[in-house]
Amino acid sequence: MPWTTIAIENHTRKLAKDPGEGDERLLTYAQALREAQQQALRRDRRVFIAGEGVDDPGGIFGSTLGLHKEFTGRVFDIPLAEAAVTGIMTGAALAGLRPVLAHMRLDFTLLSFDQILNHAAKARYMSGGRSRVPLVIRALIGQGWGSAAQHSQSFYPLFMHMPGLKVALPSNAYDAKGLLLAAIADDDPVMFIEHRWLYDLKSVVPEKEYLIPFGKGVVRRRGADVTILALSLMVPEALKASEELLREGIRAEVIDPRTLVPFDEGIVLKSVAKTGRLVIADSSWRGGSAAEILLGRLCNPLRPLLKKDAVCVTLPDSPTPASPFLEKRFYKDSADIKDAVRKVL
Amino acid sequence: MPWTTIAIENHTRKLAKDPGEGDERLLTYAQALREAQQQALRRDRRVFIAGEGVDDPGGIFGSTLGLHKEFTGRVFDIPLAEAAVTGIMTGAALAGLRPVLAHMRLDFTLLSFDQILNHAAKARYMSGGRSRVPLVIRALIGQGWGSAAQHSQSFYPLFMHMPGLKVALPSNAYDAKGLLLAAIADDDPVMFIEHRWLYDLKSVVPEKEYLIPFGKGVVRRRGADVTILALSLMVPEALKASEELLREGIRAEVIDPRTLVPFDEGIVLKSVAKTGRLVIADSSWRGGSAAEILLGRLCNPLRPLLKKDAVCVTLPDSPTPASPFLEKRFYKDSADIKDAVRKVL
Amino acid sequence: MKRYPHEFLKKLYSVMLEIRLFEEKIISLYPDRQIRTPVHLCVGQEAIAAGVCLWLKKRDVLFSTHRCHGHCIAKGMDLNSMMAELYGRKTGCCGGKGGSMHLSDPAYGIYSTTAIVGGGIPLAVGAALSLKFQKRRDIAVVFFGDGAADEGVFYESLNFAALKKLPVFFVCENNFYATNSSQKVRQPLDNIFKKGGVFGIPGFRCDGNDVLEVSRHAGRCIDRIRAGEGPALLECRTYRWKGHVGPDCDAQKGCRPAGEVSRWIKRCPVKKFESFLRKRGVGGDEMRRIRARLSARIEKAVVFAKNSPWPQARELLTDVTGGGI
Amino acid sequence: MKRYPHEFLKKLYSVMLEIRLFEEKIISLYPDRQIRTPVHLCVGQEAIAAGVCLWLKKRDVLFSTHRCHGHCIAKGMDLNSMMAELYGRKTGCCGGKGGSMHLSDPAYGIYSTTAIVGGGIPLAVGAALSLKFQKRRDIAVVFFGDGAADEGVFYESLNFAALKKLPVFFVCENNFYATNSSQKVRQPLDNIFKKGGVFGIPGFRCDGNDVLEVSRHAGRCIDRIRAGEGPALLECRTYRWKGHVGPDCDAQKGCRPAGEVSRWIKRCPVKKFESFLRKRGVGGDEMRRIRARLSARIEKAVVFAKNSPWPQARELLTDVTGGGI
Ligand SMILES: Cc1ncc(C[n+]2csc(CCOP(=O)(O)OP(=O)(O)O)c2C)c(N)n1
Ligand SMILES: Cc1ncc(C[n+]2csc(CCOP(=O)(O)OP(=O)(O)O)c2C)c(N)n1
Ligand SMILES: [Mg+2]
Ligand SMILES: [Mg+2]
Repeated sequence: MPWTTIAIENHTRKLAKDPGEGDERLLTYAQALREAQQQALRRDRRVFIAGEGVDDPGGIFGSTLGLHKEFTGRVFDIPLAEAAVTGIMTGAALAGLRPVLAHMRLDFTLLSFDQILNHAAKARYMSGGRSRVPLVIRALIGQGWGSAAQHSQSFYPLFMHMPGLKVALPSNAYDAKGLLLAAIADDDPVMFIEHRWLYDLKSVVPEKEYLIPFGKGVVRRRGADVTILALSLMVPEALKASEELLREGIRAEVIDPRTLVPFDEGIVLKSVAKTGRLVIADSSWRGGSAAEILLGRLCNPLRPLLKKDAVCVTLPDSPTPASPFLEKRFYKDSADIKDAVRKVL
Repeated sequence: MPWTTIAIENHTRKLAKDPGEGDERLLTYAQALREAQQQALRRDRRVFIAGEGVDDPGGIFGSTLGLHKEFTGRVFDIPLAEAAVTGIMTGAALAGLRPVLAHMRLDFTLLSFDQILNHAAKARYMSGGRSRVPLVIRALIGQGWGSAAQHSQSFYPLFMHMPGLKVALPSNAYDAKGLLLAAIADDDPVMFIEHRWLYDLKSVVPEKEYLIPFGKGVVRRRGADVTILALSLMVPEALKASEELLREGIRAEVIDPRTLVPFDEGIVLKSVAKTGRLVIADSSWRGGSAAEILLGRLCNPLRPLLKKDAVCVTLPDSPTPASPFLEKRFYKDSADIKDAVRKVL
Repeated sequence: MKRYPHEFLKKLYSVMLEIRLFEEKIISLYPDRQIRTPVHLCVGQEAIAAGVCLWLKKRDVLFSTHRCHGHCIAKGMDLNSMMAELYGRKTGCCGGKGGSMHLSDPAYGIYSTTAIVGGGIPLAVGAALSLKFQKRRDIAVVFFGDGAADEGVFYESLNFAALKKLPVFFVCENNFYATNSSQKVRQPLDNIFKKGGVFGIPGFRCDGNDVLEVSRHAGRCIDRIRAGEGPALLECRTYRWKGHVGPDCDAQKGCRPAGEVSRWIKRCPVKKFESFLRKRGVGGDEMRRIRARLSARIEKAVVFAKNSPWPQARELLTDVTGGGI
Repeated sequence: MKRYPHEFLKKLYSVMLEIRLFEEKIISLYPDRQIRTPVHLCVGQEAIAAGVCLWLKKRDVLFSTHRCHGHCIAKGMDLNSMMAELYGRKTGCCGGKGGSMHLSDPAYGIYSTTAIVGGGIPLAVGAALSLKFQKRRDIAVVFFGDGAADEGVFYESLNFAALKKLPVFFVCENNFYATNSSQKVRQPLDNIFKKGGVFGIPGFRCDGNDVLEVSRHAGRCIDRIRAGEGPALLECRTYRWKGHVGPDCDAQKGCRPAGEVSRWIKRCPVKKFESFLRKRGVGGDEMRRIRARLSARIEKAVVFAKNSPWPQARELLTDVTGGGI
């Protein structure tokens, strides 16, 4: 298999090392995604990329820019038919290819939930393990500038209730590359959920190919006073918060699980065993949020560890409003995380 | 409005009174659903029922049987086009009607998630409250006899992450009628989730119309030793378990929240304050289950109340297998609930 | 030479121009960064909204898309409340919650405007079901782009509407692009107007930049629909002058073949109709008066919007649900 | 009078009869309650699977539906593993996890069988994309019912297949019902074979109870597709003798007009072909020999299934995912 020669990232080596440190090569999240796809396309003839706008002058906000020129016929635009196209990619995966399907907004994946949950996620099981769906569905979360209710949803918790599906949530350029390569190398369908506001953020990204294993979180910053479990865009917000808190003498430990399915429970428990305090920063709606799900899952092992009630920072239970005035109140950021930290101390 | 004259059930009066007791009229769950729809159709000209098979000799397992004869043109079959049909019902609701859309299986609603979450659930908010979607989507959970992966899903937790949507989960005939009438009377979209295995169970059902308010749970059986929070089919299983436990001297309190959105947190906390023990019996997949979500939500208030770790009885994280041998191991019942109770004692 | 009543022509002109001026006002204001919502402008496509909505009454129902400004204006919506919505204000038609892509006003039969491509089509069919159910003689109209003809709900909706003979008018604004994807890379044949044929829905095609042609076709279709003969489909061929979203043209970024935009600008629906009007004796003065009146009204809407209050913070959480029984 | 090779005719007959006997065996065994999976039998529809799959090679890809037994048999799948799957055994083609609605075997190009109406159609288009991508000369075939022609993915898939000129063959088994819903209450026109026309896909209609007619049409379509000329659509008109699900006929419950079933039983595809064969000199003895051979094979499959072990308990949780890198 063309994938077995890539090194799997040495998990422990990266601990406590912020992406962005060091004097190595810096790439944006968008560039890192692009590089991952370019390398996958080079490495494996079975890989192709389909999606509305993948070959246009925008190139999905730069993340597929120009790839159609290097890989003729393997990076192509599609009709606006999310349901069938997801089925088509699933069928192509069943019959031996490794498709990457890109959506400009996570919101549009709702049209394809039947193909995702009834088909892609179940085909392996229903066939008794004889068939596989090595499909990656990339989808961006939008935010701000009045994107409003249908262009800014971050309902990734829904994908946590779909056995057979894996879910990645890269929070920086380094992870974007390593997780995307791992997702493409994986034999199972992966929801790969990106955040538009991370696209321009840079971190150190090695040029070589590397795979970040699913289900292994990372400690982004070490600290002994409080654990912040942060997801997606909330990771940089949590890092910002923790820097500011440090000035107040509060040492926060920031944990990024990197994938939601599978989820690294151990890394959270280990941290809380030390800090005794937990904040979960998650930009999904409160009801049924990833925060609620994970807190429910960890509730029992956390009980003896927590010195104070855990606090969740999430979006309120409303569709996204358009007005900038309301939008500002809808979204959460480092200030909210700091408030939450103060509450748990 | 034609609905204001119906009595809202006196919540407290029903406490601790099992449906099924007394010498009043007994109906099956299917008959109760049918009666609710019949009364709604009589009461309100705006109500109509659409769904694959609503007017056939099966009548959705009896729940709509023959209604098309009494209400010509108001109970009708539809094309197999779940996405558009849900949109059509939403459009009809926006323009003044009160549709009830019936699905034989919850699994098929996945084809309409775009219309449910992007459209029906958001229309009120996006219009600044000027438009309404009084739509009820009935959907059955199937189980057993090798129904397998695509005809037995119970992914109701997904609907707990859709602001704008309400979710009812009736566990007996009495509730089926009162909740369905309340759902039809409601100005918001309601996912009304039924379980096929409840269809033939009987309980006392008053002939008169009555509305069960959303967000008010009920204590199905009183007990001081352990709280069992049970959902849908798990309610009768929990009642069975608690009867058997009583013989061992264990007095379980069984709580049925009746609706998942809104959810009655108070009734659970009040009970656990007394018992100090909690079992959640929920027939959705473990990862992202209603059990995990609710435990996460209640984690903090529960901490001082619980004497022992809570235990969740859920389905394992796999698609439903077809083989009867595997199916038996996949599903949970009163025996599993009893085991869970013993663990928390 | 067909005779048109003077008032008829002036009405058409006025609506079309109102849309143009409204969009141009947005273009001039957008750099101020006070309209903070993604605007999908319909400059170049105004004749369709004008030519179709001419035949609609206030009680008729209309569904639109992300590119909805023109349809809302043509249906008669209040400019003040539209502009205030773009500014995110309390006085906006959606109380500031909807923004540019979701302009709506139930008082004008615009219940909900969706930005999910194709999403409005079944909604319109459902509204038509409601109208028929209530034995009203009103109709539902839905505007959608060529992109929506890729989506399965379009076909499902055509099937249902034909099956139930519903009073719904499908109007496709084919501007040959969905974002930057040309129709050619999404559809094997260029024949959207025929897509209803296999369901028994009559289909027509017209020059969407010729307001008279649009209105002629739309008028005939709508008469048919009001008479209870079931749905009809009209494909109007047109072109969008601006980028998919935002006030700028995107052609120089390579999104569209060089020269295509300028070729279509030469076929400006407003200019084209103006020269027709001149031939029919509507004088330049009269046109200038109409323009001045519209400009003033739009200016007033901007002032209204800017002077309007923000929503209250607590409104973030209102209108999610209605509380229930 | 067209001449057919003797072997060709016997092959067709044998496959059709094998399907019939397989389904009849299930009918006789079902009351034992050991086949605990919902069976959607294709009795009465066998000619379609036989006539189409005659032209397929093992490497060709096939997608089916909840009513999949016939397609799997015609594609050559192993009867033992099919029967064992119905019995929920470890030796079943899906290890007991799939059951009757999801029979599949990648070795025969049947990767995944879905019971979601219409769901297999895009999967087949995707497989065809893969075949074209890999420059294989194989094709993908998808069987679906009239019900699937209600679904939007059908149209989206036709559009995509035509756009990319993919080697995919759409075969509709129109039995005029989806569960108990007649085609008439779901579709305004009875013209499924024409639905691809607006995408440029040639469509044909044939008597699905005449195996020679099916094979003639299918052969032509498949030749065309293999030659790289893009997709084709064939509507085969047929009828299901049994209820939507289960071994009984449901007509007496009022699901279908009185007399309709018996009228179609008179048009039995197997009997019809038998009398044709007799005229072509295939003797009664030869047919009886074929029948006996098939019956024995099916009997053997039942014994195999019943003697097969259950899956192991731990297998409940295997094959959910593959573990990953
Ligand atoms: C289901 C869905 N897919 C993708 C998008 C992203 N998107 C927004 S507008 C648009 C183009 C729509 O094209 P068309 O329907 O032709 O309308 P136009 O913008 O040309 O007026 C796309 C792809 C969306 N909003 N909804
Ligand atoms: C999307 C979806 N909707 C509804 C169902 C329930 N269902 C199972 S089979 C069937 C009928 C399908 O009819 P058709 O496609 O004509 O196939 P047939 O059963 O006649 O062979 C229905 C409605 C389903 N499985 N999937
Ligand atoms: Mg367009
Ligand atoms: Mg059928």
